Amino acid sequence: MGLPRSIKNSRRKGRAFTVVIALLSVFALLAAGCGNDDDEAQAPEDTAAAAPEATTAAAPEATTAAAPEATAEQAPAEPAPDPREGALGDGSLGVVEVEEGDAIQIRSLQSITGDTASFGLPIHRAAVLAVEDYGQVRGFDVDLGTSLDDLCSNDGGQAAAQIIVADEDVIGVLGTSCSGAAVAAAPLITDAGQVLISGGNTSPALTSDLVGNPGPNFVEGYYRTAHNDLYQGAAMAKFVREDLGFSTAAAIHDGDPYTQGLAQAFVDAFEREGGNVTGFSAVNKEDTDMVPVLTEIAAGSPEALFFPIFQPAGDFIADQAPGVSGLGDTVLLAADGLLNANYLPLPQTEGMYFSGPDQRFGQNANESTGKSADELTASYEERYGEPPSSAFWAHGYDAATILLDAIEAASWTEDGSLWIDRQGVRDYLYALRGYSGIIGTLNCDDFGDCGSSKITVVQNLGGEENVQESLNNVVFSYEP
Amino acid sequence: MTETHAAAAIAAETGPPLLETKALSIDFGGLHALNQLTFEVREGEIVSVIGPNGAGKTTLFNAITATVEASAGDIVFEGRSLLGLDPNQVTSRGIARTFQNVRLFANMSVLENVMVSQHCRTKQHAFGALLYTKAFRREEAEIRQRAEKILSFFGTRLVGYRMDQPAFTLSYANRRRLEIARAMATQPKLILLDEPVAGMNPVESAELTGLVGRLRDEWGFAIVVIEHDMGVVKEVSDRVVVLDHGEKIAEGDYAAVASDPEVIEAYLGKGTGEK
Amino acid sequence: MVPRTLRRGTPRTGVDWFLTFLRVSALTVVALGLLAFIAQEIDSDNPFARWANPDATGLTGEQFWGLVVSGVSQGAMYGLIALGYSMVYGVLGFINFAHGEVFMVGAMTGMITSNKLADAGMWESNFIGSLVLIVVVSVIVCSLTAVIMERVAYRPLRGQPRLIPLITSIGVSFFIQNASIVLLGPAAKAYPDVPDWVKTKHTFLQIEGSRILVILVAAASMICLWYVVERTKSGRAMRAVAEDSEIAALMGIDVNRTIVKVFALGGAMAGMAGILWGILFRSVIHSTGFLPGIKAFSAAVVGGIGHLGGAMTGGLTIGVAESVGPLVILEPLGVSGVSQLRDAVAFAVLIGVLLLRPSGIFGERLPAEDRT
Amino acid sequence: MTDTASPLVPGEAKALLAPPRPALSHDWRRIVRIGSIAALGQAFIALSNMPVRLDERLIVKPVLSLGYLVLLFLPLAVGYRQGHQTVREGVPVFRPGLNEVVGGFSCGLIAGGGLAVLAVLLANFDLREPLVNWSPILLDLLAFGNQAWFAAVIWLAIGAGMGTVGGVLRLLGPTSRRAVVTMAIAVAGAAVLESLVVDLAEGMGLEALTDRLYDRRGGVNWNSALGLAGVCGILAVAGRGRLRQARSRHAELQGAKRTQANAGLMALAAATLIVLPLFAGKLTNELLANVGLFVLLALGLNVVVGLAGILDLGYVAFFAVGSYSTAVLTAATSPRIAPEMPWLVALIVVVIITGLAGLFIGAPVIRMRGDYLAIVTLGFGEIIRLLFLSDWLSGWFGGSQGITMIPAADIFGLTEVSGTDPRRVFYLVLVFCALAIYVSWRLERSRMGRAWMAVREDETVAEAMGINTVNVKLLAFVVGAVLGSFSGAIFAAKVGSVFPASFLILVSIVILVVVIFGGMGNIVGVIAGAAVLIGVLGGPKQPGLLIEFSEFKLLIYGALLIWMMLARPEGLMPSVRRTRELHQQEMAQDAWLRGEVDDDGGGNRPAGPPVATQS
Repeated sequence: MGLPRSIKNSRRKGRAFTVVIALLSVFALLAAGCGNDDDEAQAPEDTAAAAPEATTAAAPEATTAAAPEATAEQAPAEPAPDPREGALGDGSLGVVEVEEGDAIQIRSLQSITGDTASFGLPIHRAAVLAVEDYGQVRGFDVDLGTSLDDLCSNDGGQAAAQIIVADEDVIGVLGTSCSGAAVAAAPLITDAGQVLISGGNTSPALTSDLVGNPGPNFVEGYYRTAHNDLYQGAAMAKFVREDLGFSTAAAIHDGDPYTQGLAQAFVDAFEREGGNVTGFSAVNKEDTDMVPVLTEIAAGSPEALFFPIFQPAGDFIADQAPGVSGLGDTVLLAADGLLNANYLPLPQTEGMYFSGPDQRFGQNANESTGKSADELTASYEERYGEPPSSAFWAHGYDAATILLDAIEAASWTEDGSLWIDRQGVRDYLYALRGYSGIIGTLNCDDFGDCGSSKITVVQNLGGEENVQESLNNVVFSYEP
Repeated sequence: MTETHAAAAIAAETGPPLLETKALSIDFGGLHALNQLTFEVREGEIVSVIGPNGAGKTTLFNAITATVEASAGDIVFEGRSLLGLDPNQVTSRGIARTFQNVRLFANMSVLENVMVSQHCRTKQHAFGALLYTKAFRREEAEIRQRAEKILSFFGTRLVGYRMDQPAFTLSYANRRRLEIARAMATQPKLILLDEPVAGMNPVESAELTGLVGRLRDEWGFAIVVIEHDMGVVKEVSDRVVVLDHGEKIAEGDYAAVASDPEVIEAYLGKGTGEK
Repeated sequence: MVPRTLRRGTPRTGVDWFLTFLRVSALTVVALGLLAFIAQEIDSDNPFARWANPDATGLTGEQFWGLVVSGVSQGAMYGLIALGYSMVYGVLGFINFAHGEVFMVGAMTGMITSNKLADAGMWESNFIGSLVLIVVVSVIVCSLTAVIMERVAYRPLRGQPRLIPLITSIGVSFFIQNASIVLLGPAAKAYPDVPDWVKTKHTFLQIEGSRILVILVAAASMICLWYVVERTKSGRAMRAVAEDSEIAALMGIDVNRTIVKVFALGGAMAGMAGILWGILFRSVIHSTGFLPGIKAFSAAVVGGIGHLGGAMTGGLTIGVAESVGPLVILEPLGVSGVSQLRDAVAFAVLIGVLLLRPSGIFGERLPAEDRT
Repeated sequence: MTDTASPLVPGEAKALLAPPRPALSHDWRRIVRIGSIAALGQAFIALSNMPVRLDERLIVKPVLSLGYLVLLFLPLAVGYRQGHQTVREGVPVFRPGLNEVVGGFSCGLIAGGGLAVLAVLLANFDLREPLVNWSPILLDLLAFGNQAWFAAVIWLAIGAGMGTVGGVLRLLGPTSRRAVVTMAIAVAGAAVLESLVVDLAEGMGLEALTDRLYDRRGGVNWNSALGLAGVCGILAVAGRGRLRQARSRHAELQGAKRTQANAGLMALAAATLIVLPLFAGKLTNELLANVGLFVLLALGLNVVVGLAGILDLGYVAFFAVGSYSTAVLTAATSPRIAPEMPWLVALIVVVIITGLAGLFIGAPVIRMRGDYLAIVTLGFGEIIRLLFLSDWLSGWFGGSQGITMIPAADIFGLTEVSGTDPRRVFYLVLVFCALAIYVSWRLERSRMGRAWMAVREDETVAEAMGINTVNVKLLAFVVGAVLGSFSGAIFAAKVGSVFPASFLILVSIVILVVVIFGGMGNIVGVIAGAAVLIGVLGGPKQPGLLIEFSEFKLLIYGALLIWMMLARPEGLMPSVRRTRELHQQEMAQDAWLRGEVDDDGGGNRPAGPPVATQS
């Protein structure tokens, strides 16, 4: 009696829901299609509408966008002396207004949490110090905002970039720490007219192969103060082959795109130099017992072992290698990932060779802030209670100062507001030559490689007190 | 009772055995839980299995339903061996059981408990459900109808609002009933009831005893009952099998078994109170 | 519930066929790898040694021994951690996911204490004394951590469905790990340098002092634990609670107290393992506990959960397998970069053992209600 | 499942039976205990660097930053909490009075003492060696730029003050309390969700409103905070009870009406979801897309864990297989084979591949016991990641360099979905979520769904009732795998590259947390869980709304998970069935009290009003 009704009910309920779902799916598809069409259709109108406002500088809401034609047409019409005299840029990527009392917005996108924090955090901190040291740009404060995390991954980088580009006032982004994150973040950020300046990316794919071919992930508006991996792999190979005179070598990476790429670059270069690669293997970042991998390497009895990895795995390899039969006399080589004040004092690393960016900062000083390398190191330690745990922190400092210089060069004040030309920022950076930074002289090429391409190999003297001397104890330097 | 009883008994004597265990042995380590047990159940028959604690009654059920593996011997159901089947395959061959300590799907509703037990008699797979096909809807309706029919077998106790209540809210007696309903829902030919009236008061016990008879008469199941309550055994059984230490020590109708000296000895011990 | 015996006989369903196929192929791979390895060892130029991996070079005896020793010492630590998992599982019937973090806390405590001692100069002047001191501190801290964990997170959940405390323990694990990051920083932290006799290989069996120390201490801890569990009153109480906590309570055993003791003991073992870790690897990081924790649980399962000897055996099995397996089985089969796959090998051992023996090497000892 | 929990915890029984306490007697031990726990908590929070880090984020423009808010909250909470014992089951045991205020004051004082002591210690000792945040910056923050003694005094005062406020809050009537709480939450919420609100307001042309509400760079300004609080307070008072009425009216609905109401609600929610992105900017859409991806994953895992009761800790494996197979099939740069299929075609292949992967992983584990299954699936998840990462298979999957340059997903030539336009991604995710919801909803109410439930309840009995548990569980595994692969396929197209690092164990666990947090077995709950956790806190590799919390995300995840399990194990929005499992005892008692449980006479009681047992 109650039975048929309840069956009917349940069936009707099922139907109703099915229909709702079906409708939703169809509607969602349509909306996806139409919504975007609307978007594209509206975009030009928006800019067109915004353009006059922007140039007359009346409406406080109008922050971005000035079509090039518009500026071109109106510029001669203005009789008064052009306030943007000397400012770089043609407005093709839009102009950002910073109202009086507001701050210029830039962002930091580094790997500040998790396992890679020891790499990204110093770069972020250096950027914080740089912004503080730099002070105001044309009388306007600079706001680094909430620091974002690239999580050292493509998806993390993309999501964080999405957050950054949502704020249309942002001029430039300092980051990322990891090349993998830049692959996904750079297109978004540069699309929005912002620039991305990294202190930590080294992957050739992001810039060029150094002989004029852009890498697959190259985008305009991306710069870096870090060097290109290809230099480093070649430098180390040359050092091992020529200076140490070895003919066999092996390499270990830890599954990170960076370390794998560098190890591969080394191996390729070493074979080009006529050496024999006896082993190429990998560990996992969490591994502690390295005896198996070292045994695997030992089977080929290499004269040198290159492991361009990070801590803590690097500690264990250096510690356990001498104990593995067949590796007793093998020379250990590492790269910038381990070239830092946490690793060098470890007793097992004495005598090891490290390739990396030239860290003989010595008398170098940043021309924008006037701060010398020593002062910077001191203020870093004072502020954060530990020495920088990554070789690229100074690159982060210079990346920040060149961004601020670029903003200064591409901006002008008018009616109490500061106007920044996005294209001008890029123009400044692409034209950057002979800038003296903490890391040395910076020259930007057409693909955004700004860092000094000088790679040095240092030998660790050992001991906590000798860290600075070890960094300066250059035994080989390489400049293409 | 006597009329149908007698008729069934005659049928049982003459018909082919529905279930047959042939020299069935089960060892746990060195312990013989069942030893060379041979016994049979015929269609439409109600057989009681009795015996002191640890005699191997529940092990026999577990062996038939493939929850434990036979060490030797054979179990034949409708002429085919059950050895090597999974419990669910045994159930789909047509043997259903209840458990000594009632085991319901406590958080599913009463109705769902019965509906889910028709699983092996239904066919619709995931795609039917996803596409919401006609066949799927028809089958769902059938499942539900059958479930309600089975539940109404127990009078008003399990139907009405209670059908949609979770099984854990049921009283003890009703849980027992639901367990039987669930066994019925698998559409078996043979139902194994493990102490169906344990823990019940005399009124409930009497009622359930009647129910066992009706199960056979109205639904045509053959039934094997494990029971300690001799009153119930006397009431329902066509035949009684007595187990002790995994061996069959007596078989026959209630009167014969009850007076068998070996049975009395098994239950009461040889004077020294040994079990 | 009646024990469900493992069925012998032929596979019946598709899944059974597939499992048989998996078992056979796993054994085949292992056998082929071993054969190729042995062929290599006999003569690395013979065609059979080179059929899969033409570049393979055999191992010297010394290298092989090094692998075994490293596996055993790593495995001994897994075993010590696994004891905690196994005991808690035996008593409460859930995986205390956070137990690996207790181990990390032990290693961290050891790092902090030993660095303070090194600052005070005692580390160099009296190494053994300092070692005893940091072991004591770490064992106390770890037991406390484990007990607080039990009190705060698990006791209120007693009697809930098994999933609930398991998920809670995942939460505890996250919390402790990340508390370590925010309080102590994300970087790897080093132990002070140890005396030479710990670092260098001894002529005796060609083992480093630290590894000898690890194996000896692990064995000693194991014996102590065995004594406590099997021979003392508290141990009997533990076993009783593990068997059936309700009955044990009826017999006048204070179940809560016993469970606290179990956690404390497990924590102590983890603390011990933490120090050994510190001595062996001399570096610790917030994630130190996670993977070893998971592997230790795998070890407990492999050995047969609830079984003390099983935990240690399982630990050694996994430790040796992940150390030796890649080079002895995978490399001769032509897999490149085998060391990268060592965690995979460890988990494969777990899966393989459970495929062949579903209740672990020694069989499991479970609370009465879990034997379903 | 046996229930060992006694219906009444001994303590509770005592509290119920104990005579009411006189108005001014304090349970000092309780106050000290709660206060000291709070003090430790405060010190922990301070040393975790949370206040310093969150100080960047302003709540009320010149006055209050999120960093201080975090520190203020705990004394307030314990001040409120310490009076907890006086109310049982909504019935006050004695009339609250001065007692609460004094108790709150003392509790807060002790809690504040934690920071006071910390400040003094900070000034006098250097523990920076192990504790990295033991820094002058922290002292500066605590002391408001003054000396340490000032910090000690001020934090004692603040603690006591907040504690007193907490105590007073308890004295208020329910209406005014709700008003106060609503006001506080509204202001804090408005400030914390600023970026989202601004983003949405811009889309809807309401910039004028947000310009007024917010200061130009972060934080609600003072006036608007007051205004907002006022409006919300009035709303809370005016709307008192309305919501509950509506809810109970909904619960009372029967049969067809209820179905209609549900369908209406569903349509409303769906319409909102479809329309909202059109007005939202990139930020909101990115968040929505990320939440959607996790909803999709969580729905898949919900089939496995929530419906079939299989605790799969390696669910990320299917996400990985889905992503990687999409990458290999669509990307031109994939190493060995690059068929460059269109995304939709690839999706079909991906579904087949992941289904097979589900079978392959499922078959060996399906017969294992619950916890073994958990650890073995975890192992499988890790093995699969390691294989994708390995140099050995890098010829196929790119190893550590991953696969980049994955093209956008082409949908019937209508539109292309890639990460640069999160709105399209969201719509794509929405379609698949709808599909996943449909699948789990349909299956749950079918023969298979009932079989899953039975297996979850009691596997042995389920098998004895003729259910082939192996096949049924395998099906759940495969359905879960396929749903997970959708997410993977969208992920690959969205991010444009896949690296092994995106598929850590962590992801599995986060998905599990989402399912549990939201309410296992309940679709709406799972969606709510993903929205709250992924949307607000962020996913394993995705920032949420509270980007400031990213460093503390996993810490909060952990704490939240523990708290959730202790306080509300059935999750945010529990499924009826799950609640039953966890609260069988109480529900049975309630039913008994309502006369709905049959006594042992067997249904002789008159039938009570039917209970809503729809699930």
